[in-house]
Amino acid sequence: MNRQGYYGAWGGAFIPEVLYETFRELNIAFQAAKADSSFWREYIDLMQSYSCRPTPLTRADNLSDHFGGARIYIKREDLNHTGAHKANNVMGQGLLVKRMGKKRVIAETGAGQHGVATATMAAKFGLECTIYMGEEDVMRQRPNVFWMEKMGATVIPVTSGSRTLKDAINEAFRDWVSSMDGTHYVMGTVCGPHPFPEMVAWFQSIIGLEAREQILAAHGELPARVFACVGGGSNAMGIFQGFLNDPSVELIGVEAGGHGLASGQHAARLAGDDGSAGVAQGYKTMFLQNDDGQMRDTHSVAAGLDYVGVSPILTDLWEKKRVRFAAATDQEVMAALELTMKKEGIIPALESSHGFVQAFKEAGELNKDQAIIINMSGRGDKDIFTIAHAFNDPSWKQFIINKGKEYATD
Amino acid sequence: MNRQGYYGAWGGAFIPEVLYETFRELNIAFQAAKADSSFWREYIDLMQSYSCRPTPLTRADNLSDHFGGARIYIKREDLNHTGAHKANNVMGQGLLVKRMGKKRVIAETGAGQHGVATATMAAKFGLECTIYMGEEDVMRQRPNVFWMEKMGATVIPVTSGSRTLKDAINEAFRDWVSSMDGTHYVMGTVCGPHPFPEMVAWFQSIIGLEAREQILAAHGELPARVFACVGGGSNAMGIFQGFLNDPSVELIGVEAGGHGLASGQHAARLAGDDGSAGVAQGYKTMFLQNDDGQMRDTHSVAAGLDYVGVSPILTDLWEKKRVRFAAATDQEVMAALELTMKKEGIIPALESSHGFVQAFKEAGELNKDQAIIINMSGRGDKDIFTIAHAFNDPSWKQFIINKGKEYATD
Amino acid sequence: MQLTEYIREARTQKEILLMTHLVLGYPDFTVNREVIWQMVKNGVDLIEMQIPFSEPVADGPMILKANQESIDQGTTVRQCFDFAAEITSQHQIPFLFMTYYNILFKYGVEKFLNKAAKIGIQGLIVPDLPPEEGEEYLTLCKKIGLAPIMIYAPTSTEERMRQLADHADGFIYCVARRGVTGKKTDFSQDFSEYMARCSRATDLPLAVGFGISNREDVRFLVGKGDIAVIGTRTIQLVNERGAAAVGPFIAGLR
Amino acid sequence: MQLTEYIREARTQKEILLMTHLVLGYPDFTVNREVIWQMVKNGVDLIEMQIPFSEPVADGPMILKANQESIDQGTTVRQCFDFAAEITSQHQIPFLFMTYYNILFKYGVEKFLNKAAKIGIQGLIVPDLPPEEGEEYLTLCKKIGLAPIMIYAPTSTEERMRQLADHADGFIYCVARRGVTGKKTDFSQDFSEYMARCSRATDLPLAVGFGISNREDVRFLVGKGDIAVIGTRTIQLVNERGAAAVGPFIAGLR
Ligand SMILES: Cc1ncc(COP(=O)(O)O)c(C=O)c1O
Ligand SMILES: Cc1ncc(COP(=O)(O)O)c(C=O)c1O
Repeated sequence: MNRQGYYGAWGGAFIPEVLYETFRELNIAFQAAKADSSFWREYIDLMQSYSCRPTPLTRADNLSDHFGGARIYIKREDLNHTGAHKANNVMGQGLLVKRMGKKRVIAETGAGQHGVATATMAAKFGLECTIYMGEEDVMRQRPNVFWMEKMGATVIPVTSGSRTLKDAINEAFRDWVSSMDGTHYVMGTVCGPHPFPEMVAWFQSIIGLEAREQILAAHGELPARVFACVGGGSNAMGIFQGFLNDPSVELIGVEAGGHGLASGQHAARLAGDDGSAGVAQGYKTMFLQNDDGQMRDTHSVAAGLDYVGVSPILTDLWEKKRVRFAAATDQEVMAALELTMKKEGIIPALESSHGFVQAFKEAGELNKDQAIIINMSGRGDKDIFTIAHAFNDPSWKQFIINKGKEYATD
Repeated sequence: MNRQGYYGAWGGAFIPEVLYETFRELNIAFQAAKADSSFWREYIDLMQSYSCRPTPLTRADNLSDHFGGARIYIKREDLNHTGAHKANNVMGQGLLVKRMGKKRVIAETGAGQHGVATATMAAKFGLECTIYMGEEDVMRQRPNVFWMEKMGATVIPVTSGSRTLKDAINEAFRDWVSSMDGTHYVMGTVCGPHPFPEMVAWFQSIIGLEAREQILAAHGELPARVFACVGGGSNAMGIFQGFLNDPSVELIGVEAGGHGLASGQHAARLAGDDGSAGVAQGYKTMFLQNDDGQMRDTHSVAAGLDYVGVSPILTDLWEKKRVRFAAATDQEVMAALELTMKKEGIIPALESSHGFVQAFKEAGELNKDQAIIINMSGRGDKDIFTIAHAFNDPSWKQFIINKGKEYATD
Repeated sequence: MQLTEYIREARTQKEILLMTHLVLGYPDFTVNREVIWQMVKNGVDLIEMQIPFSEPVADGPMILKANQESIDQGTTVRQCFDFAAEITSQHQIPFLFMTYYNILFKYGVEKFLNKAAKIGIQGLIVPDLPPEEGEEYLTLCKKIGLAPIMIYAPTSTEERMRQLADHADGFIYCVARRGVTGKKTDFSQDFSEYMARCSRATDLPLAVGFGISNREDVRFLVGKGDIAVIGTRTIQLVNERGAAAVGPFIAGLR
Repeated sequence: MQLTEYIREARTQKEILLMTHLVLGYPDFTVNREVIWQMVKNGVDLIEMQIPFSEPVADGPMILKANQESIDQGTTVRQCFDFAAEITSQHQIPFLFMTYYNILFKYGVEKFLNKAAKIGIQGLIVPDLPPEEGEEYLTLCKKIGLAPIMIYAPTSTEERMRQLADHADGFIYCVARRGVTGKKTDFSQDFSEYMARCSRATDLPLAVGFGISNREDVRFLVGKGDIAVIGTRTIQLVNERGAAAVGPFIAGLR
């Protein structure tokens, strides 16, 4: 960081004046927590006793043999409480909220994972909780909405804009500018105004710390490559931080290729040429926007990757060529997901499956003495509606039709 | 055990002659594995690297404060890969299958959890897999069926009898009597003919081994009581084994009270007076049966508890008054589930919620220096269809109606 | 002993005996009565009457369904006894009970066996009760004079067969193949070896069951076993063409 | 400097000035033109024209919707410049651009500001650009002679206000309350203290915005601020009763 909250040319804090004080206090509280080693210990304790950390590093022999190249290891963030890496960040911010004495949290959510994680944290810490979620996502992720509500959160469908993640973020900010005194905004990914990228990256670094130790124990040396899907970039930053200082480890971020980069219907900000520098949602990064600076609609089969911006930290690492970027199409994602289920009995989230796609493409380039790690950010059973739909499963459809009829005649 | 496979008067191996050799070989293979300490080490390694063991013991302060009595601890079997304790048993049997050199597994499943776990294990170990599941359960647990199929298993709906768990067990036996040479039957709970109860109890003992160590570390002394739901009894036996030799620790098994013991629509074999001694599905235990010995229909909101029999080991412990039994009604279960979600951000499976009900009833009787443990056998998000239905959630229903219409017009 | 002698005696007259099977109360007792009458009249030598059980693990789909429908219609163990008493008093051939152990266990094994003997039943087939679990049952059978029919399977070793023979009486029921009732058996070379093994292991007469459904099957068994067991086939026949079809079918088997 | 003087000058004539707001291209440029004409004719002293942005975080539902519909209809930054050029040439009061930083950033900050100055825009309000992030912008504004309007909020400390004042020109936009545009403000005791704090922190004129919607609100501000800002209310009015309703409304405010 050269300037406060900057990573190379990226980041910053483009916030309305009304939040100036709030951010000042948040920065102070966060830096104090970061400097206080007991805070990190408390965080680790919490993650060990409430979630399931350290999450395992699973050696995927069947997949490795299938591709006949590198030994494939999978970092199992799916085994976290609530089913994804989102828990790491949220529980950490929860501890910070406790320190700051605030009584309410708000959050945006796309796939619903961050919303579920935040509602969970709020229940655990006894906080009031409001979740903003694009109306389209409310519809495609109804099960998550149900759980959030059951855990006591209020879910507000956002009807503005493209009714997806970015609009939920805007709406959460709109809440925050009136409620900041008693409310903390739990940003769900390693984006947004400083100090959020730094904060989220810090909490997520637990993934990389564990993974580095685990791969050394299991494989005896560092991995050749580490793959992670990139929505906002938090799971990727989480695992990459374990290897940033190891130049031999190649780091690969995989974005949503949607219907293909050429189609324009994707969410690849760094892979491909469609992204350009911009400032929105409080920070500077590469966005998918038109020539006027209006944000474009994005597309991905994975709601959690369907986002116009990307972590400023990753943009910096991309610019510095420390992290390479690739994109996986919806179709490739379904194939990788299916193969992983069949070969390993593991169901990656649609988001996570993006990382698997690229790893599968590259595994064969390496030899058996080399290891690669795929960060499995979450589990796919939360995506049953999307996955069963994408596979066009006839029994599933019939099941839903029957249930629907049953309810319609109630 | 006085006689081979007996626990007091209970257990045994009431098997057709055609399976005699198969069971003889299984007994030998199992006893050899049990005697070989490297086998258990391999099992532990597998559970640590593929599942998430040791699973945490979570201190539930909000619930404890709410009831104002004992400190409540929750053993988090929900954080296992595939979302329930079933993984412990299945992965253990998977290793045994590898040892025996068989290439195919079959299993029965009720809630679908054991089916998913078995399909998962089969994918991981490269085995062919057939799952028998009562037609009624296929209908109420469609998401689980979807995942089993996606992991490469064949799911066969069983249309005989009450079309639930017991019929699936019968059907799996029917498969086994023709296929035993290359096929292992992965019994899902601590029931069935010897050596299954012993085998499943052994693999599940990992829960209790961990829990004992964890509660001593966290609480400084043994718990006053340990609660677990009881379907077949595997999760209960799993945790109870950690404390069987500690007379100060009271062990409480909670069965499905369904619509109330008086209604006759329940699955309480040991709590209440409806159970009687019998022999079916290969073993002797307390069954819900009529005066002629015909098995009765059972009922529970939790498919995994909806079973006529119960572990012979538990029946023995019940008879010896080492384990106390209680029943929780469907209604009590929904209330306990809701409270747990709101207070702790934790979603127990409907099965597991039975244990919570009884713990909540008793927590207030104890004082703050005492600890109790609830075994949370699985996570509830797998039960979204049942839970959302039971809560009569209008948005959920609308969501399903809309999806159904969408599919109907495809 | 009585039963074994009956079989040996009958075998002096016939190359092979026939044993048939039916599920009591299915489709109902009236049809059972008619079917038995047809069977006896057409030369069946022994009949096993299955008391329905809700969990018939060793049975295939057809007999499973018969068990369940019978129970669903309200068939009780008591009705089965009453019916059996009537039948044994009307027909002179030996009748056996086939059922699962829980039916005996719940009734009280001793009470059940005494009752069965009293109404003229000569033996029992209990497919889920291996001798290891059947000490009480075996002792009582011996005491009461009922034949506890033991089962051989193709998976049984010769050693195991000898062990089973020690507990057996009446005859041995040799299951012709793996699997449950109701599927066709492939009478191959393996089968002949299996039957030879059975013969070596016991002096008792051998019945062969599972998948025998026509004259060829029966003929094939001549010289290998003493009794051909017709199970699922007659149930199917009654379902499809009524009780009256049973007589001609039986008559054509031998 | 130019703008500040205009305001001071106007204030010698009027107890309080009026600044209005509209979103360019919403509902369309023709209506914008008519609305501005109505505003100017009825005595509005300054007008802020918002160039729509897809992510207007500081705006409430009404203006958010206006931004989006304008963009959906194809409004471009270029059209906004063209329209603004036409308007500034036809009306003599000062016009400001209000927009979010990305619009400038993507256009090129220098190019944007030069263009704005060239077509007669006098200042800019960029709510998501605090001075810490706006070094280039602030330097260029000064160089080009555009007023970078700074914003005070009720949460700003007096120290922070002084800091902001150091970068400001034209006037200070005092946000009357927390939250986004379009909600009613409660002008309580706190508010008066807030305004007093604002006055102490800067010598620049003070505009007060957020939630001012009628004559009472405007009257209340007399003596506390220099400019009352009417935002959402006129958009709502145009939506409900058309552009022609704007004139009488404005006329009645003072
Ligand atoms: C399982 C999972 N993986 C990945 C993501 C993408 O977020 P990030 O790039 O911040 O890890 C999400 C977001 O919801 C998610 O739910
Ligand atoms: C989550 C869960 N808990 C409990 C049970 C009941 O089984 P057992 O009593 O063997 O633990 C099941 C069975 O499917 C289950 O899925």
